[in-house]
Amino acid sequence: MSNPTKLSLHVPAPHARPGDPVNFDHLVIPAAGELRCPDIATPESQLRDLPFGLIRVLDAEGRAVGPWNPSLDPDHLRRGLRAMLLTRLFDDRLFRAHRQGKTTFYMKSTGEEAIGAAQSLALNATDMCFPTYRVLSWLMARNYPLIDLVNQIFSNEKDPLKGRQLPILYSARAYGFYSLSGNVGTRIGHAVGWAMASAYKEDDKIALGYIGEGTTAEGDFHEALTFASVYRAPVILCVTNNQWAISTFQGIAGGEATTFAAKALGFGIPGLRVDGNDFLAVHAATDWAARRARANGGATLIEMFTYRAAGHSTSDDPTKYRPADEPKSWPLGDPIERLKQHLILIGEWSEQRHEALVAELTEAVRSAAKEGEAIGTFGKSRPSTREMFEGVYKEPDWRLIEQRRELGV
Amino acid sequence: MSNPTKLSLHVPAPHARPGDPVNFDHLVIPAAGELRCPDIATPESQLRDLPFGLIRVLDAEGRAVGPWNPSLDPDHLRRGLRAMLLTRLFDDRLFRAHRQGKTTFYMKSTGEEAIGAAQSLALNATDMCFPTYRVLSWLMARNYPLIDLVNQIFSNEKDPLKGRQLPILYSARAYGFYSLSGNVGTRIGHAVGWAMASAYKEDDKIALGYIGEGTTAEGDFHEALTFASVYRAPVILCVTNNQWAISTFQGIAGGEATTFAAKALGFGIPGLRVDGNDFLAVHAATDWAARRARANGGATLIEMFTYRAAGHSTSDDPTKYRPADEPKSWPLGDPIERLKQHLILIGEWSEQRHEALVAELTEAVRSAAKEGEAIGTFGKSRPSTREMFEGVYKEPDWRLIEQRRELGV
Amino acid sequence: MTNMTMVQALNSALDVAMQRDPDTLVFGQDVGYFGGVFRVTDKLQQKHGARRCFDAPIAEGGIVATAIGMGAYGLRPIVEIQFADYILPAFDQLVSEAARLRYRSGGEFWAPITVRTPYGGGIFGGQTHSQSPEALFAHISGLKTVIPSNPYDAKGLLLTAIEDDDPVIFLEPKRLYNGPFDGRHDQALKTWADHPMGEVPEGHYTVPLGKAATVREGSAVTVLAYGTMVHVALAGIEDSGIDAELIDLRSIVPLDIDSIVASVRRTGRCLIVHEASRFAGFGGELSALVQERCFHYLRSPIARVAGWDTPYPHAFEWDYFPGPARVTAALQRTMEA
Amino acid sequence: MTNMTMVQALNSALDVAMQRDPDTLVFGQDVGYFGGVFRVTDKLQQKHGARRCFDAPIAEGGIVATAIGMGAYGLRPIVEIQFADYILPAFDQLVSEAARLRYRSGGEFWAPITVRTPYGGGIFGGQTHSQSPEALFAHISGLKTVIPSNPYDAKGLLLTAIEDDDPVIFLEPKRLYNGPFDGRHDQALKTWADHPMGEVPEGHYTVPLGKAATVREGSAVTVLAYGTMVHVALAGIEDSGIDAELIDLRSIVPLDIDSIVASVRRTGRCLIVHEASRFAGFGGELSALVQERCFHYLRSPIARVAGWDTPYPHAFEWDYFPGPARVTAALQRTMEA
Ligand SMILES: Cc1ncc(C[n+]2csc(CCOP(=O)(O)OP(=O)(O)O)c2C)c(N)n1
Ligand SMILES: Cc1ncc(C[n+]2csc(CCOP(=O)(O)OP(=O)(O)O)c2C)c(N)n1
Ligand SMILES: [Mg+2]
Ligand SMILES: [Mg+2]
Repeated sequence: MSNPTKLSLHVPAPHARPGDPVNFDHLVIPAAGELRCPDIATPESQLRDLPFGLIRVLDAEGRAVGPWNPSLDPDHLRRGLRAMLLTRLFDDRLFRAHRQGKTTFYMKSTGEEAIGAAQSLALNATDMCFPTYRVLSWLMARNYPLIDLVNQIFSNEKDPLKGRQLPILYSARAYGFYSLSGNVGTRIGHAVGWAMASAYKEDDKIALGYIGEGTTAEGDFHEALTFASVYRAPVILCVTNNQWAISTFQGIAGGEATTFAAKALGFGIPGLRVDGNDFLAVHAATDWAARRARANGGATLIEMFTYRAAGHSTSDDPTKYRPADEPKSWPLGDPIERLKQHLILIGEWSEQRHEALVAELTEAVRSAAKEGEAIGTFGKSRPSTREMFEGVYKEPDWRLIEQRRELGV
Repeated sequence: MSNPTKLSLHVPAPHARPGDPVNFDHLVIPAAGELRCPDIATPESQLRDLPFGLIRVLDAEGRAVGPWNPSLDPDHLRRGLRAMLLTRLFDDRLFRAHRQGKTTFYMKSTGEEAIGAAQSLALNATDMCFPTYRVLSWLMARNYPLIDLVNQIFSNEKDPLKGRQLPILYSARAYGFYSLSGNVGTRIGHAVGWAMASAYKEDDKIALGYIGEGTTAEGDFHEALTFASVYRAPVILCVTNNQWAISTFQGIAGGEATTFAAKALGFGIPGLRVDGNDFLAVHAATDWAARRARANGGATLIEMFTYRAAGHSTSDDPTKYRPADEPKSWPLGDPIERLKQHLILIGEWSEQRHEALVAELTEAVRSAAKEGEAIGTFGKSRPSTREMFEGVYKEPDWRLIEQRRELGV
Repeated sequence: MTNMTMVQALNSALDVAMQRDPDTLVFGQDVGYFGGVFRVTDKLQQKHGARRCFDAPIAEGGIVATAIGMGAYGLRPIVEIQFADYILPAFDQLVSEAARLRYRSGGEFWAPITVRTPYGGGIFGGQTHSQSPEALFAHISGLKTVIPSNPYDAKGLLLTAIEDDDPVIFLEPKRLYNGPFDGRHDQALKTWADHPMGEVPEGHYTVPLGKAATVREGSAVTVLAYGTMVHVALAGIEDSGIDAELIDLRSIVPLDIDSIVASVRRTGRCLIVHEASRFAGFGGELSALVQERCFHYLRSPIARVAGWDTPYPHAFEWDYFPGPARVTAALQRTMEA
Repeated sequence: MTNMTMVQALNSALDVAMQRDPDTLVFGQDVGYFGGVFRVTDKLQQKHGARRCFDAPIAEGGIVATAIGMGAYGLRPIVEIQFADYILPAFDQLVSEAARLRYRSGGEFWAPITVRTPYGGGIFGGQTHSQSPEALFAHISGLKTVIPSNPYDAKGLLLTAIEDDDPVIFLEPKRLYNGPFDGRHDQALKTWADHPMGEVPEGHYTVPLGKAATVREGSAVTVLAYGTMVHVALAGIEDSGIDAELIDLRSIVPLDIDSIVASVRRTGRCLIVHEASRFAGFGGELSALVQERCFHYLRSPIARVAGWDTPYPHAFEWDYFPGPARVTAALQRTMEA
């Protein structure tokens, strides 16, 4: 067993770095409508090709084609478009607010708005999503008050999280949006537990857990999949593969070797791979998994194939590690443009109506921002310092009471 | 999206509990020689059927059949038989020693001896295995001195681990056997790191990491697979699926939903499923994965499909949770009997030679046990109490020096 | 009242909780059909069904994560970690999630979970079946940590922990499961049958968190202990002939600071006893608190008896384990100083 | 000698180590092409190649496990955990494996790894970019824990840590990366250019572990601090006008007990300052040690200034962060008592 070739350490590298021409040639993008849509009752053993395909409904012309076409009514689609646009405009405004020193931190979901929006509309009001920091559009689709977002981002007196949490790490129970935290990956197992609880109570609610493709490397993801598979939890586990984890490309998370949807194969649950910039495809795949879960068919893993068009956060400059024009070259386009094109094509939308909507939402964002600024931007206004000592436990013990006294608040 | 069926929580249960008739009907056991043996250079995308097959070489009559037949020379096979027998006899004797109060703890690998033995002989002296507590046969195949095992088990004055470690949690660097610990799963990532180091140094050594099927549920397993896949580490990751994790059947680890070999599919590495009670099949699969790794083909995951014939440990009584006659009903038989049958069939072994070997090894174990007892069984003899304070760091700091003084040793 | 071992008392607490509240459920490794490697969940699956008491995968982080999600939904999960040595894979879930959820969500979500786990030495369990991790949890704001020393408290404290709306780490001294143990390892095993705290009501009752118990009243020195060390300290006190007051903390978070301070101010001396390694152990915090609050009352240095700063060594169990002799010697030094 | 920020000094230490020893390599999240979110590994990949400095998956446990395996093979891996808040997923690997390997294997295997991670507050990082976990590591026998307070020490201590054959947790006070910070957050930012400890040799040198530095000599009271708090404590001392002696511990395991005891016996008073939550924090151990060894020299209670027992609250940064005013007030109380 002597060794002909010397061993060498393989370190994956992306196809293009700053200065290189953008290169997406390696991406295999099947045509819209190509992939089959099996019945939700199909056993996993007959679904093992799906993780290697790509569920796409909208073609290049904006036509909705193929077996996954959810044939949604136009109002529903317009709600989705509105949620995506609102997210985009809100992100741009609050990102600028950070540059103006009005908040300490911000993260955009630019380019990924279809995911949260379509899933929010595909699921029930009583279902619960366990978000990452990049699914603001879930809340937008459910009309979460903009002012509450702004107040949280400014950590001002009206901050619903009482100044305790970093900007954008929202919690909105009434909107089916679980508490965010700075740690990535640690809540994916909560989604599974929540879903198991719903099954335990013979309820009809299901859970949706999000995780970034980079974070799928965490053991939490594996343990969540294991519990979801073993106890057939009514949960949808969603990998948002936006190609990047800060400066690290998806190959370092395993994307060079196979798809993220293929992780489902190790747990005997269906794995769907979806064009995440295609509102209709995201909606259809989510609805398929939701119906399967509600029918006691258990968990589904969905890879949302998308692209992080903006920087990771306000602390990041993506031109340092990827070509500046990579975002606009993403072969699967922009989710807002694509849904808009479709609606216009089917005669349910127009450039004029679009401009009007942009104007309306821009104003809505502006006035929410202004209202928040009037209450106070970061540091200008904040909740009572007592809030620092509340909520550590249901009731504070002597340590917190003494310390609050020592601080004199 | 209203819910027709009420949700309900699924809790997997084994096919038979004490009092029930043994039931292995659900096991699909392909015939020996059936599964194809692809070239080691085959890309993973063309190997995705393998995790659902079963690599078997020895048929019911003891013939070696099919493309995986390693055609090993008889001396090699006899070495394997010897290592397995020695393991079996040593286990029986030292298990009894525990009943006699000569040690605090013991664990047998009865029924699983083929795995460590065949892999130890298939790999190079300079390769490193990262064992579980159930691969004693690895050391037996490399002629690790029995007396050192006995002394460690008795924690006596001559214990190579200086009384610091629980019985059977050996460490034997010179024999390619990494330090064991009571925690399960925590060393599988060390195997990957060790293999990456070998590749980093352009060395030719590879690593073998073991993990029980129950322990595959730990995040450590997923993280190890991720690193192994991303950096194409020259490592073989081996899941010993012996059907049980203490009282818990493999369904609770995900075995109800798919195979353990299928976990490889989520990482784009080959997944082989092997009859773990078939010495030839284990040897062949290990050799295949080793050659692939040494050729910079990266990691392979192997599921060793076997059965834990004994209790989990001296603290366990398996008749409390599974039918008492389940072990002897295991459809894939006993690894020692099967290799013996093969050797006799090919005219390289006989009942007489077998009896003589049993007698020789029984005596070897007896005299090693006696020698260890002469040095001292647990509590009767032990290393200097100073050893308690040594090896915490390379050099003790003032705390350990003061504490040793306080204890007066 | 019947006589129960600590295992039976804990089992009874789980059974009572499951009878009273359909939203309680129990899961962990080997806790289902088999009833747990220490038998604490014995027969719960038979009585309450596999839906309410089941085996979990070997994934401590996943067990706790799942429990947190169930808690967020509205259940009261009780999970078992087979040995406290194996709780570390769940440490991030306990610290970053269970402990923080209520605070960071502005009170929208919380984790009313109970994490039971056998801890401590004295059973020749070696490095990974003997450790005492309480100091790691005590440092984490948002967690409560409870450690009973007898069957009566074990049942009452566990019921309180289960009904508590905050996450509780419930450390069970495994050496006390089947009988009191005072560290005199060369003597015949004792049983709970002969111990007053082995008398346990069959039904529901609670013992509050944050209230210490005075096990022995005394005037010369205050001894602070919890878990197995309560019995060891008592033996050490007896051997010393010193009129020590022995306080069983029962929970270290919340801590009964008032009882501690009142006693030390009375005695003017203090000895802290724990099994965990000494350095940065919980004894450090206790010593600091006592010193800060009783400085002018102290007549001699606050002393600590604890495990050595080494891993838990298999063959040296009784050299590592802080037994009565070390307590006696420390008491004498404390009185002389 | 050139002037370096702490980031540059750490980067220089890594570069020097990689030049001197081909068996050293660096990996962690975003440390490769990008050079780390705090730029500590800047240009190392360009200089030494992707083989020796590369990005790692988002799996802290896997990063440490892989490093341990490499260490067992014979390399000296240096890994970065992006924030100390995210080291907990690796806690089990650090405690159950890295810290125990040498001991349990009878010296056959060991883990000569260095785990670098930015810790501490003062940057409005909120709950999960601000924590100080040193007490959790200090309790673990087998681990060493180092915390520099300036560029010169940072480079010398990091080189010592890398060359050390035991696992070292290297906590980098992120608030000091680009300039000293004394807690006076309303004042202009300072740079290392104006600080004597910003003068750093370009080449190889080491600063030993277990040797504290006396930052300020004084006779009235001994102040113990490390990391960012060294600068805060100094500011608090200046404001107080009290002639305090300030000791920078530099490493908490091994701990320079002799310097601590000698100073407190001279001053008769002691104040301990750390950023981490107070309860069961490392200050508890320091207080206990000083009390045990200096009891008869103490003229007032040993005091602690520390973070409150809450999660790290975003909007209340300067109410939580123990600033100079709290140090001054504590010093005054200590002198009056
Ligand atoms: C446990 C943990 N480790 C590391 C980090 C630092 N971190 C924050 S975001 C991020 C990248 C996450 O990438 P991905 O999962 O792909 O999500 P994306 O940002 O692309 O949506 C990292 C490494 C963290 N927050 N938590
Ligand atoms: C981290 C950790 N969790 C739990 C345990 C307790 N434990 C010891 S062995 C075992 C079962 C392991 O089963 P498996 O992985 O199938 O290995 P086998 O014993 O069957 O060879 C368990 C749960 C442990 N040792 N370590
Ligand atoms: Mg990403
Ligand atoms: Mg098993």
